[in-house]
Amino acid sequence: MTMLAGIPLRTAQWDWDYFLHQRREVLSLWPSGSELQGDDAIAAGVAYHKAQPWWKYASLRNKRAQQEQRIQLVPQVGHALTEQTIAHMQCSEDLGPDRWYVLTDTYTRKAEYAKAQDAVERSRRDGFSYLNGYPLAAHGVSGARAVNECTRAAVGTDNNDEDARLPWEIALAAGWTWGTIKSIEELIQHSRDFPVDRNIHNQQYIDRLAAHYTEQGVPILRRASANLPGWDSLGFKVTVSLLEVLLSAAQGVKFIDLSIGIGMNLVQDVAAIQALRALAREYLDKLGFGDVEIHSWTYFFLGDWPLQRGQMVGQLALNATISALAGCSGMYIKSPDEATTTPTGEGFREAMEICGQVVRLVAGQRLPESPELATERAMIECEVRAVVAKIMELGNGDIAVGACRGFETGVIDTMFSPYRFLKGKVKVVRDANGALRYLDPGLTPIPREVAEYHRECISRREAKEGTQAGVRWIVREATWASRSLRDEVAERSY
Amino acid sequence: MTMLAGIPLRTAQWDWDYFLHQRREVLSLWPSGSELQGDDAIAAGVAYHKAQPWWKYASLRNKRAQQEQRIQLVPQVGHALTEQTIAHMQCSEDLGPDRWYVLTDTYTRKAEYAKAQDAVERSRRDGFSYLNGYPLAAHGVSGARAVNECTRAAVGTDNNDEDARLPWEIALAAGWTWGTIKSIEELIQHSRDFPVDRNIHNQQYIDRLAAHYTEQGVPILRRASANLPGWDSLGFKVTVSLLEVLLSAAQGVKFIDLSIGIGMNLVQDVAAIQALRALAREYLDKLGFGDVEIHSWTYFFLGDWPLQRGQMVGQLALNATISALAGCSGMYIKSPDEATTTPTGEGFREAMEICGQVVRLVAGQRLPESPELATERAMIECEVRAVVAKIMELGNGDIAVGACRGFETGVIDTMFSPYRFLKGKVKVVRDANGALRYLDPGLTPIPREVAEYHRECISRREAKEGTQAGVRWIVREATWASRSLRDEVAERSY
Amino acid sequence: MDRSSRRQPVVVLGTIGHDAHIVGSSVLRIALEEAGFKVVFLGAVVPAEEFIDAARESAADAILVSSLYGMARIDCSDFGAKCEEAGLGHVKKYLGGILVTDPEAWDQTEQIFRAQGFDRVYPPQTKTDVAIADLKRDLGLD
Amino acid sequence: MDRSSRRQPVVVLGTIGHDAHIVGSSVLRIALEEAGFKVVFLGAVVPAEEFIDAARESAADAILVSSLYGMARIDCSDFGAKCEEAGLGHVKKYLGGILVTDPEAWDQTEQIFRAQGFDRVYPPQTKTDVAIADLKRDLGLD
Ligand code: B12
Ligand code: B12
Repeated sequence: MTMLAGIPLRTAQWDWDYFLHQRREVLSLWPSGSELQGDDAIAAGVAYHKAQPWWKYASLRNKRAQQEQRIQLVPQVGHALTEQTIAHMQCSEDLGPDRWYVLTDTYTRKAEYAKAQDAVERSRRDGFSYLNGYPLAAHGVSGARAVNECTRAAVGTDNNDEDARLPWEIALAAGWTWGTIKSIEELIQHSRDFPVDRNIHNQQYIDRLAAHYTEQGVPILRRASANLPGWDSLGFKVTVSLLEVLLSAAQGVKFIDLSIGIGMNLVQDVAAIQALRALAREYLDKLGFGDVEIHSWTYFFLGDWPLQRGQMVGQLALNATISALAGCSGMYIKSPDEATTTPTGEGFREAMEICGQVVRLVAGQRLPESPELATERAMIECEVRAVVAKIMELGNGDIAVGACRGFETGVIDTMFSPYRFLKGKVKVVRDANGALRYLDPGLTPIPREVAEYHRECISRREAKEGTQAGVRWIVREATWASRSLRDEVAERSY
Repeated sequence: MTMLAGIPLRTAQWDWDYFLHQRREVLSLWPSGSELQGDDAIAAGVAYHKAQPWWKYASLRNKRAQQEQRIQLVPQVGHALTEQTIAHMQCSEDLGPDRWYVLTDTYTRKAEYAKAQDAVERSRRDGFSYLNGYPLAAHGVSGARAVNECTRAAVGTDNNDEDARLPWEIALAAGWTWGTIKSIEELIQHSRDFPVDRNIHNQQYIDRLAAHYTEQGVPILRRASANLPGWDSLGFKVTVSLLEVLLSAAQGVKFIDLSIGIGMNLVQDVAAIQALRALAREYLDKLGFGDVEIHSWTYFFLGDWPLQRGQMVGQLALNATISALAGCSGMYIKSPDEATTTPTGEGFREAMEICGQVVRLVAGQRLPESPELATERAMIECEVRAVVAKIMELGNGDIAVGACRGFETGVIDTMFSPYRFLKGKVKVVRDANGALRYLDPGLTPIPREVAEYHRECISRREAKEGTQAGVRWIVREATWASRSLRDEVAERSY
Repeated sequence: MDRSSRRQPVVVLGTIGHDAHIVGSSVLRIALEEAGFKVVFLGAVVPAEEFIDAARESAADAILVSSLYGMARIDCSDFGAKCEEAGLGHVKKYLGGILVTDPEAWDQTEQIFRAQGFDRVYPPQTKTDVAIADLKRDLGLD
Repeated sequence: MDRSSRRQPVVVLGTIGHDAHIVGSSVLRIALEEAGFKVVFLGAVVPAEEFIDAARESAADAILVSSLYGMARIDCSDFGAKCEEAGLGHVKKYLGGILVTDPEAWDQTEQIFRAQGFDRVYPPQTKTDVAIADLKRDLGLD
């Protein structure tokens, strides 16, 4: 495969006819799509939606939670069978999750529907889930409606990777009201060699679809996530999320959640969340999308989680505390099973209690403004403005085109990615306070003052530890959070 | 009983002869004391101490942890039998607790040694612990040495209430290296009608004993705690801890831990810890105790803990996070059993993992200085200075005498106390951010600006909730933290 | 006997033994008063005998004992028998707080204290409503 | 054959199937190289066939497969048989990562993957030292 498939991209709302043309093809990818052929199917979907109460809508829950100053919690689910998935969800229903985050399985994410179907049958036979998510296309609208109707929460999906167009058609037709749409993040995280332009094009399709429902009066919410791995720089995450926001707004999406995977340094995480919010608002307004409603969300640390249950739940609660102190609208939580198995319903029930308690106690508390926070935020803003400007420049003002060129030129880059077309020149380490810093920004256009600031922070740790930053640090930090306390004590000299 | 027993008090180091005179009486309170009669016994205790490695000393661990920027964790234990107590401690030994906090049982705390002995025998017979702590006097030096020798941690005791003189003699002779000494706090928390002057006098005995060991080269550490209930005002806690510090320094104690029971509002807790530290240093220096070494510690919330295990561990981790962000030297942790039973060894093992993980991840992070933090700290300092000045005035410059008069006049006062001689006119409620505020400062000499600030914060919550502050709030807040999430969701209208 | 002429029911309340935990009983006191009971509040650190004397003096309908600090087994031993002796056999006796020390099944804990003479024994964090509803039922007040 | 004349041991390493988790294998790669192995690193999202081809081409002594995303049961089915077919029966085959999906006893998980032809199967978060020590033992390098 090559990095570009040669698809002509443009960051502007698709013609409805162009969309419909693509749609016929998408719906024929798998039998469950065929039922949705024709404009009528969309109308039927819209009608189903309109019969739903307000609290099935993530967008409306956002507003309400803000009024109530309540922080929302979102557990996750996804097993091969609809029954398994529903059983998992029932475990937490009385704890009132605001949304259910239904992850699709990897086959579905790669549009390998036959394999997913196969695994569903094997799972049914063996009474076991052979899939790491819920195969939306395999179960079709009827399965997805059953999932939707088993809960008072707003049901949504995360199912990109490469092609999530069909699963989104099914989800929306089934009354699901929100989902994560990604392209840039997905390549960096999940792909080996899928073309960038094709991925962005697929994303535009979904955004256009969501916008169409919204135009019909159904307030579909799109989550613009940058839950990139926990070892990535916060500035990079903000850049990625911001690009997703702008691509999405261009397709007519009106309700967007900003979402940052936290790094577990309180000040830096809060700074990133604040910076993303300010930048998103500023760029949206500047580009004529003043009517887009945005909310700040977090995603729990996407790095190594410890095996020991006590350590695990401690880390969970810390993630909830940081998210709450950042004043976010809500958070995507993890379960105590994170490091050992596919999360269970019981695990998420416990996680709902853990995070629910933290959020309740921290309600109303915020990390106060301070010079440290202001510096951190300014550094992130400075970095993101520079990178986004470069991308705009590379695309002659078009973000989608610029993003493709960004991949080519190393302007978009990070470490630990399976994506072969990424330069992989960036190196990130933690400083003495646990904040993430560029040891090497590679070819990314990080402004000099930012690079120097990061370098200084790293030097302080070097001085403190008497070692030099390098690959050793990176390797050690890959298992920093998951390190067993017992081992650590055993190494103490007393 | 009356509030004063008529014991002549003076805040100055006791003559050694005066001490020895009291000592004969103390050691005859129970057979296990008789072995310690005579100066030789102290010398033998000192000799045992000197054979111990540095890490058995809480005072030296404080220094080392500070160098290593490691935050110390202290689990608790206390069952009727020595074997039960040791078995509990073994559960966490590989997780390297820095200290073991050995709580004595209530009979021992009230010097009712015969009853404690009786319960020990019943416990032995039934294989059950009939006591809520470890009966130090019943088990004597040999039992206490067995407890000391089963761990690498520094073993210490918390055993006041009314009279802890004998248990302290036993603990120090057995090589325990630290403990909590309290008088003012204890009356407010644990007594119905024990005379204030007698309690302070008993405290002075223990401080004098600890100072004597220290003079012999054994660096005994005294914890000056204000782990008053979680509903108390932070300013009040700082006042109480500060008074204990000064009483103790006067007896010649050289290593003092400041300890604040946190209220779970991040900014206010950090402010209290910082204020206490600054004030303790200032008053110690001013009064000629510049050589006293102090460290800041926290004690987990002493209010209601939830029954649900998930909520429970979330609250645990939050307490650890706040303590770590305050930059304390260490913390007294609670276990997931807190709300249901006497804590188990397994429970504390889990708590060590939970809090250990939080502390490890937060290491190096601090709540940055900010105007909010500065205001909160200034308010607490202002309050404490005013109250301490008033106490000094009441005592004609003598703290011990002033404290007695403080109880009489309502200068020392709080709500929810079993102590009959307290005025009980103070009312404390939480504001909209969960910070603790005086709704009514009673007769305490809270400066007007502090009272007004608190009142303003309360008004903001009144406005937000559309209710008026009063007894209803206090009642609701008594079970605020322990409220079940499930119940809360059930009350939601969606 | 109609409602209006019925005298106000009287309840003796406090925390037993050397137990200093006063928050729970203070909360309970307020709830009972709001529910129309006359409460003889003894506070905390109250010997068993003081409960009995107070109940006798006030002709109480019920004695509500709180215990949190883990020594209820000792503090409450023979509470029922002592009441009986004092002629208070007919008075309802409730016990609540945190009665479990070593982890054990609730049934077992409950049985131990029922054997000590309590009519009702409550698990940790029982809501005040529950106790009040029970009281009304047991005293035939509804 | 003395140590010095022995050729450098070769290991093929990567993350199998559609699995994108590359951090674990990257860490393992560095550790293996530091321990003196020649590593043919395939990265992540690597089909089973690619492991086999690479092992054949490099005359590898061992194949180290990483899988974290929960679909190892499918991705690794018949891995041993496929190797056998390709004439790689003698090559050591290790599997690690996060192989459990539904909670189950580790013995059971291990058995399932041993039946798929792996010589060693590792539980989550196995330290790189452990795998290297096993490799040295299995390849007779010590
Ligand atoms: C606050 C507190 C304290 C404060 C008490 C302040 C005060 N003066 O009241 C201080 C710090 C002084 C303290 C001291 C001690 N405490 Co304390 N304390 C607690 C804590 C954290 C909360 C208790 C509380 O006030 N809850 C809020 C109130 C509103 O709830 P409640 O009392 O349960 O009451 C509710 C219901 O249970 C019900 N209820 C209560 N009684 C009754 C009675 C009847 C008849 C009915 C119907 C209902 C009812 O009504 C309320 C309505 O919601 C608990 C642990 C927890 N639960 O979280 C430990 C706890 C009770 N303490 C404990 C212990 C051991 C002690 C000490 C010995 C020292 C120590 N280890 O800390 C001393 C004992 C002092 C003494 N002589 O009594 C243990 C008891 C262990 C056990 N039962 O096996 C506990 C459980 C903590 C633990 N797990 O170690 N403590
Ligand atoms: C980081 C992460 C991600 C990142 C990956 C970034 C990247 N490109 O590498 C992102 C966010 C992209 C991601 C995506 C997904 N993830 Co993920 N992810 C994780 C996480 C949090 C950490 C993994 C990690 O890197 N650990 C650090 C490294 C150093 O440790 P390690 O890989 O375990 O390796 C060590 C040892 O195991 C050993 N080892 C590893 N392999 C081998 C092989 C051999 C032979 C030997 C000897 C040793 C060995 O060596 C290392 C030395 O310490 C884990 C949960 C956890 N463990 O905390 C989930 C987890 C692996 N992810 C999971 C899932 C399901 C997914 C997704 C499907 C979506 C989702 N639900 O989040 C996608 C799948 C994408 C895809 N196509 O593969 C599940 C898998 C469930 C299961 N096994 O049943 C996990 C367990 C989380 C969970 N409980 O839900 N994930």
